[in-house]
Amino acid sequence: MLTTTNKPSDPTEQLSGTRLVELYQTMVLSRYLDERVWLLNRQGKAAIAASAQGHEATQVACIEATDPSKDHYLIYYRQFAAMMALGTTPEEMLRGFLAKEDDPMSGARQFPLHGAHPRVDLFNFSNVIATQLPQAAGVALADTLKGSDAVTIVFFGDGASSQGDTHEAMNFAGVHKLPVIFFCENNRYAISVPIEKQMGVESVASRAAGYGFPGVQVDGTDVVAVHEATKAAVERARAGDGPTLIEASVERLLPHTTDDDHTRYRSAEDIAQMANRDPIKILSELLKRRDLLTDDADAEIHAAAKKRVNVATDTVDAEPYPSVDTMFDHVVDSVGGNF
Amino acid sequence: MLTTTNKPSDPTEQLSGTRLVELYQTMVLSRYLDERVWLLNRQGKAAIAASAQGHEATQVACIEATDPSKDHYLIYYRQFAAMMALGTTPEEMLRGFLAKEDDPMSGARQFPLHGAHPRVDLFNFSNVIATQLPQAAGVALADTLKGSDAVTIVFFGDGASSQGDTHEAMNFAGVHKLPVIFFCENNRYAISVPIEKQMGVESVASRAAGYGFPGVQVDGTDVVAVHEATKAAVERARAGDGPTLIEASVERLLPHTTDDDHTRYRSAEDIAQMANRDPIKILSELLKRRDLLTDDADAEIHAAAKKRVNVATDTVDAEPYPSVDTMFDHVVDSVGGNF
Amino acid sequence: MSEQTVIEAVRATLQSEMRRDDTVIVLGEDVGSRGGVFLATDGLIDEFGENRVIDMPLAESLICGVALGAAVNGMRPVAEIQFADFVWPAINQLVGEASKVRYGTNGVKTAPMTVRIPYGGGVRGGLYHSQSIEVLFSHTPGLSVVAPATPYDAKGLLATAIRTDDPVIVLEHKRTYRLVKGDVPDEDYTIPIGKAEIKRPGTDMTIVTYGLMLHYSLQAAEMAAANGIDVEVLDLRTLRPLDADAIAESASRTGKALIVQEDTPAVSISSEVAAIIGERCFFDLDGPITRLGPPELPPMPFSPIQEAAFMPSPEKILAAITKLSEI
Amino acid sequence: MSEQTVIEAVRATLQSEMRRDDTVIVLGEDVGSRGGVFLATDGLIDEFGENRVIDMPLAESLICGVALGAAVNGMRPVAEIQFADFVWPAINQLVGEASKVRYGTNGVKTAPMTVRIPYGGGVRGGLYHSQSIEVLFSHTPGLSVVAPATPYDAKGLLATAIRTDDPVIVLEHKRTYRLVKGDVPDEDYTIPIGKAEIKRPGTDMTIVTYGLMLHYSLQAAEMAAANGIDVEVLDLRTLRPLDADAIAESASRTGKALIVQEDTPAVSISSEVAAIIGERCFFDLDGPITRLGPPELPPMPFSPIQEAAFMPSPEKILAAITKLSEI
Ligand SMILES: Cc1ncc(C[n+]2csc(CCOP(=O)(O)OP(=O)(O)O)c2C)c(N)n1
Ligand SMILES: Cc1ncc(C[n+]2csc(CCOP(=O)(O)OP(=O)(O)O)c2C)c(N)n1
Ligand SMILES: [Mg+2]
Ligand SMILES: [Mg+2]
Repeated sequence: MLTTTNKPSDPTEQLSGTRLVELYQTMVLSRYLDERVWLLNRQGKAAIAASAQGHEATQVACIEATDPSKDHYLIYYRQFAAMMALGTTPEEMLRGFLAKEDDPMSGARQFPLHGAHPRVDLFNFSNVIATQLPQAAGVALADTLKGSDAVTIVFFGDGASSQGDTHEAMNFAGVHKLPVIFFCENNRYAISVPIEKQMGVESVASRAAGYGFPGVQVDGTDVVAVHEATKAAVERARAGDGPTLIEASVERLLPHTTDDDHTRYRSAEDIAQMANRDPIKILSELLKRRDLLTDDADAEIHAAAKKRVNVATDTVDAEPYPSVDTMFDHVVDSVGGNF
Repeated sequence: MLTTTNKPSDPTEQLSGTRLVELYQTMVLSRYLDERVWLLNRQGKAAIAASAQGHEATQVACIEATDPSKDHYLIYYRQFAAMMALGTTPEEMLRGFLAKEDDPMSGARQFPLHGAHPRVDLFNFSNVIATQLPQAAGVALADTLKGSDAVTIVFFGDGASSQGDTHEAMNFAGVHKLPVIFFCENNRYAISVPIEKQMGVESVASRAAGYGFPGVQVDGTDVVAVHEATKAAVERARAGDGPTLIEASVERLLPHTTDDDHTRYRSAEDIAQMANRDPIKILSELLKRRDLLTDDADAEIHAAAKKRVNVATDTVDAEPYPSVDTMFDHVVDSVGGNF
Repeated sequence: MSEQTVIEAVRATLQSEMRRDDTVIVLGEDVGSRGGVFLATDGLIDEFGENRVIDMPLAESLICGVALGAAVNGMRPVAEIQFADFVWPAINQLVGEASKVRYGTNGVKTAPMTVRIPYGGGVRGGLYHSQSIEVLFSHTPGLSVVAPATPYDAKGLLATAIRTDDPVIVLEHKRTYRLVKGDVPDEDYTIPIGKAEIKRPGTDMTIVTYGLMLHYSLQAAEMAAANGIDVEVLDLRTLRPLDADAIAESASRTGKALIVQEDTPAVSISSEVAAIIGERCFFDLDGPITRLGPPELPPMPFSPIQEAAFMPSPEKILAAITKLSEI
Repeated sequence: MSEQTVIEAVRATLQSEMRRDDTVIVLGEDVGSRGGVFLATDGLIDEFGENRVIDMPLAESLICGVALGAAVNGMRPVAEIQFADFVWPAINQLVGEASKVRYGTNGVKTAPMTVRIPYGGGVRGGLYHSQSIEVLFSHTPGLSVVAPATPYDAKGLLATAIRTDDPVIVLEHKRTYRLVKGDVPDEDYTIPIGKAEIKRPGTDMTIVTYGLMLHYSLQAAEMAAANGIDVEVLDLRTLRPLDADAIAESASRTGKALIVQEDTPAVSISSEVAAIIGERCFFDLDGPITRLGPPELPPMPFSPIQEAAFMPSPEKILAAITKLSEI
């Protein structure tokens, strides 16, 4: 049975062939589970879903260059594959989408992928775009005060780059050379708003120069390139040399969320061209060119992933919803007073 | 009697020698009035004052390159000399500081230099740093919709460059190539916070590249250089080519406001070095080198300015404060309802 | 006259106001070809073009700051905040700036801007797509706040907001968008800011409410009628300025007041309504001034079970009516 | 025990808390060598260094967002907002984010952060250095809000705030900083959040108030005593959660309630206090629930004459006491 890959290679190493195949497995599993979640939405079981389809290579490769035993991850709603790469089980993921009692992130209080992870320091307090960037700077600041060499990785989209919080966080991180990686997944759309209406320049990474640290653009469908770029940024941060802004160009293969219909605002050509940028197809071809994967092995990986997702769906579908009374817990930890 | 210079030369022209002397007169008058206001504060008559001392060349030269008959000016509290250059009389300025009934900007509801100007489209809604930048983008957007070729000039400090609003406004102006000039008066301090703690790079102007328009650094003690830079930006904006970010390096010769004591946070050397960057001294020397000004004429300009300020002080000192009942006017323009 | 949903009334009003006045522009996230996430601006870009229907970068402070700047320079911008929960970055431009433009310039400048904000819960929105954000706006001098609950009121109040020379916040309960239908006249009309409306006359007690809770209250009132309790339902419609006269008149007349709101009660609209009644109706009341709202929790859990437990419902309102009627 | 001003008590408490706990850090604009514009942090950078006393860039959202991030990673940040009027850019990080960290993570993460905010008027601050900003924070589940009015309370409540594992907003009335003096014990103590205090016992009516208005109310109560009216003055001290029991007990006992506040009345703390009394004391009251506040204007004109006309004063409070006593 396929398991998720919560045992990254030494992040300072190059990716081995075996490891590349493992990452591929994670991507495939993430993809199947992601598809399943959309299906569950269409069945009326999941209220909403955002998808990482098209972003998988970026996310899996980025996580691979970090150290989950100490690093911090501030995600937003689209880091489905990153969460898988960090060892979240399919059951755990599904509990979030189906609002089940044992949802590990928030106990079904929040949207899927919101809350805090039970095992790694991954969290996502809100749906509000870009609030996580100043928070990430604060997390990183605390590490410098504690003398920890942990790195903080904060994810955001091209749309988020327009928020004031993004600027404020990068500026501050630049002043104090904080150990933080600003990781932008640029899929050229913020819901329907295309990048040309979002910003007057070609690249988010170009902004880094205005803050005094490197900005790197990378092809987000290229696992090796994303891993390299992140590895360099992690080393820089751990060495005390400060932040890096990484911009991975990816495609959002699906509409913004299950509530969206991207044919309203994307042309047929724009939608069609994305097929060539599917990171799973690209990595599969690469592995086969390098003789790391046979067609049979690939088919097996797909079959195993599908099975794994089926098992998880059946399990979680049968699980209970939270009871009403837990709703009152954890507002503030206070004795006295009618909080 | 010296009057303020509300009759700029053709902004597309180079500055003539005569005009340079006129600008010098405005700067000197601004300086004397500014000093007087501080004195009035020490006498308990003016509740608070921020000073443009050290910023005069920048402000006067910037205004000179614009067209007050149609352009828009969004200022903050430090554009004392700019207001003088735009034809605000010493009496009008003093009414703001002394909270007199006829304060033209706000009728004594707001701090000095806040409110809206009675004759040119200059305004400053609040003390809140950087809010004026998105507003300026909106003003400029309206002009493009109206088909006007007016230019919007928005002033801000180095401290203001850290606010999210600054980023959001520049980004938007870049997307739509709005006719706006972002004019930063960089005096290296935000109250006590030095530029090194404000940003991780040397120059605010370097940020413009990240928004897709030119960023220009200019010596803010150099009237000719500031005029040139602004003129180019105005022409660019009027031609529909979009924004410019101008950063003028200046000294804040006095503490942040009358409530501040800069010896708490500036070294004696830092304070001492500013004497060489006094724009009035610099322009006076330039004019004399170019034989545009004699020592005698200079002395006369100073004497006239002093006299003008004395007259204005006496006049305004005798004027009435607003009555209580006007306090209720102009909350909202509504019939019915207990607004 | 035609039957419309709330969202249809909003869209039709935006369209007619844009036809009526060239200076009306619409700006917000996804308001262009997407037509807004609730389709409030669907089709507007086709009719009015990109200049007047502006897809903004993802930055709410910018959206409201640009609206303000454009408003003081001759436009009548209608900004859309995609969800109420995302208005916080814009508070500085709205509460800090826009509210004080007229006052702070001693009447020289005005900001004829409208900000439409879909708010409220019951839509499986969890903590960040369910918030009620009326308190701060309703507290702030210089702002007007309307909260229409029916298609008729949505049209009349949005038209008024757009034509008003000062900033108006229009709170649209997102659950009403498709749920609530009603007749809307074809002809042009406006509804004055600051006027509540009795949506159901009654003699035994007054329910004061607004938004989605109007509809739940009307349902509860029908159920109560079956039990012989005749409940008057007053729809506030405007949250700033509150129609204190209408509130006091109704509460004094019926002698009992129940205030129903979806927002958490502490320091809220229901507090102010209670304070108005406590000050003005003291000698006419036959029972304590009662409030019904959700528990003091961050609004509101994603779990459907907990969401339902959080929200006031017709049944909970009926229970409160019954209890108050027994005093 | 020593006599201190409010600002001295604040400074001494920051110092002792930083000595007590290495994870306490201070961050804000000008908090370093400038010592803060009110000198609340004067000298701290000399004792604790730049790492723990951080001069921040001019960006309030950043200040609060960084405080939040540091708080969830082991620190106990104390952020300073220079003036309340400048807190609006940070609302998103405070009301939107910090308030819901514990709830939204189902108790996994907590944010032990304190935000100190000098607020209020009577200092010739005009529209933008005089604002009262308590309403939104006091409305928000997940936040605690304290508003000490004396040096004793300033020390005890600030210490509690810093040691609390959730976000606490500390509202310091800037007019009290140097105006109000009082005895402060040298030894360590805390004051629980959520507890009001009777600052003057009385029998004829209850004034409920907080902040600067506590002192004006106490003065007015003395004047009223000279006229034979014995006024109880209840200092709320905490604005969220309000001490509803203490409010109800006092109002029920005296039978009359006057709520005095500096903030504009509509949808405010005084509304909630009135609502609590209207709900819980209905059968014990002998007169309408009365509120005294400034007019509904943007707070508050720079003109000294108009500022004085805007602010409640001991004389205006006395007039309200007299009027209510005659009912
Ligand atoms: C402050 C804020 N404004 C608006 C929204 C609504 N919204 C949710 S996702 C989104 C687009 C985000 O685009 P981007 O940052 O590019 O991320 P992507 O979804 O493309 O990964 C918007 C506008 C929000 N969540 N927060
Ligand atoms: C949003 C906001 N935060 C804080 C302040 C308090 N404050 C007033 S002026 C100032 C420094 C501004 O520095 P800068 O932008 O460099 O302008 P300068 O005064 O140097 O011209 C600060 C922090 C404010 N007015 N607004
Ligand atoms: Mg995107
Ligand atoms: Mg400066």
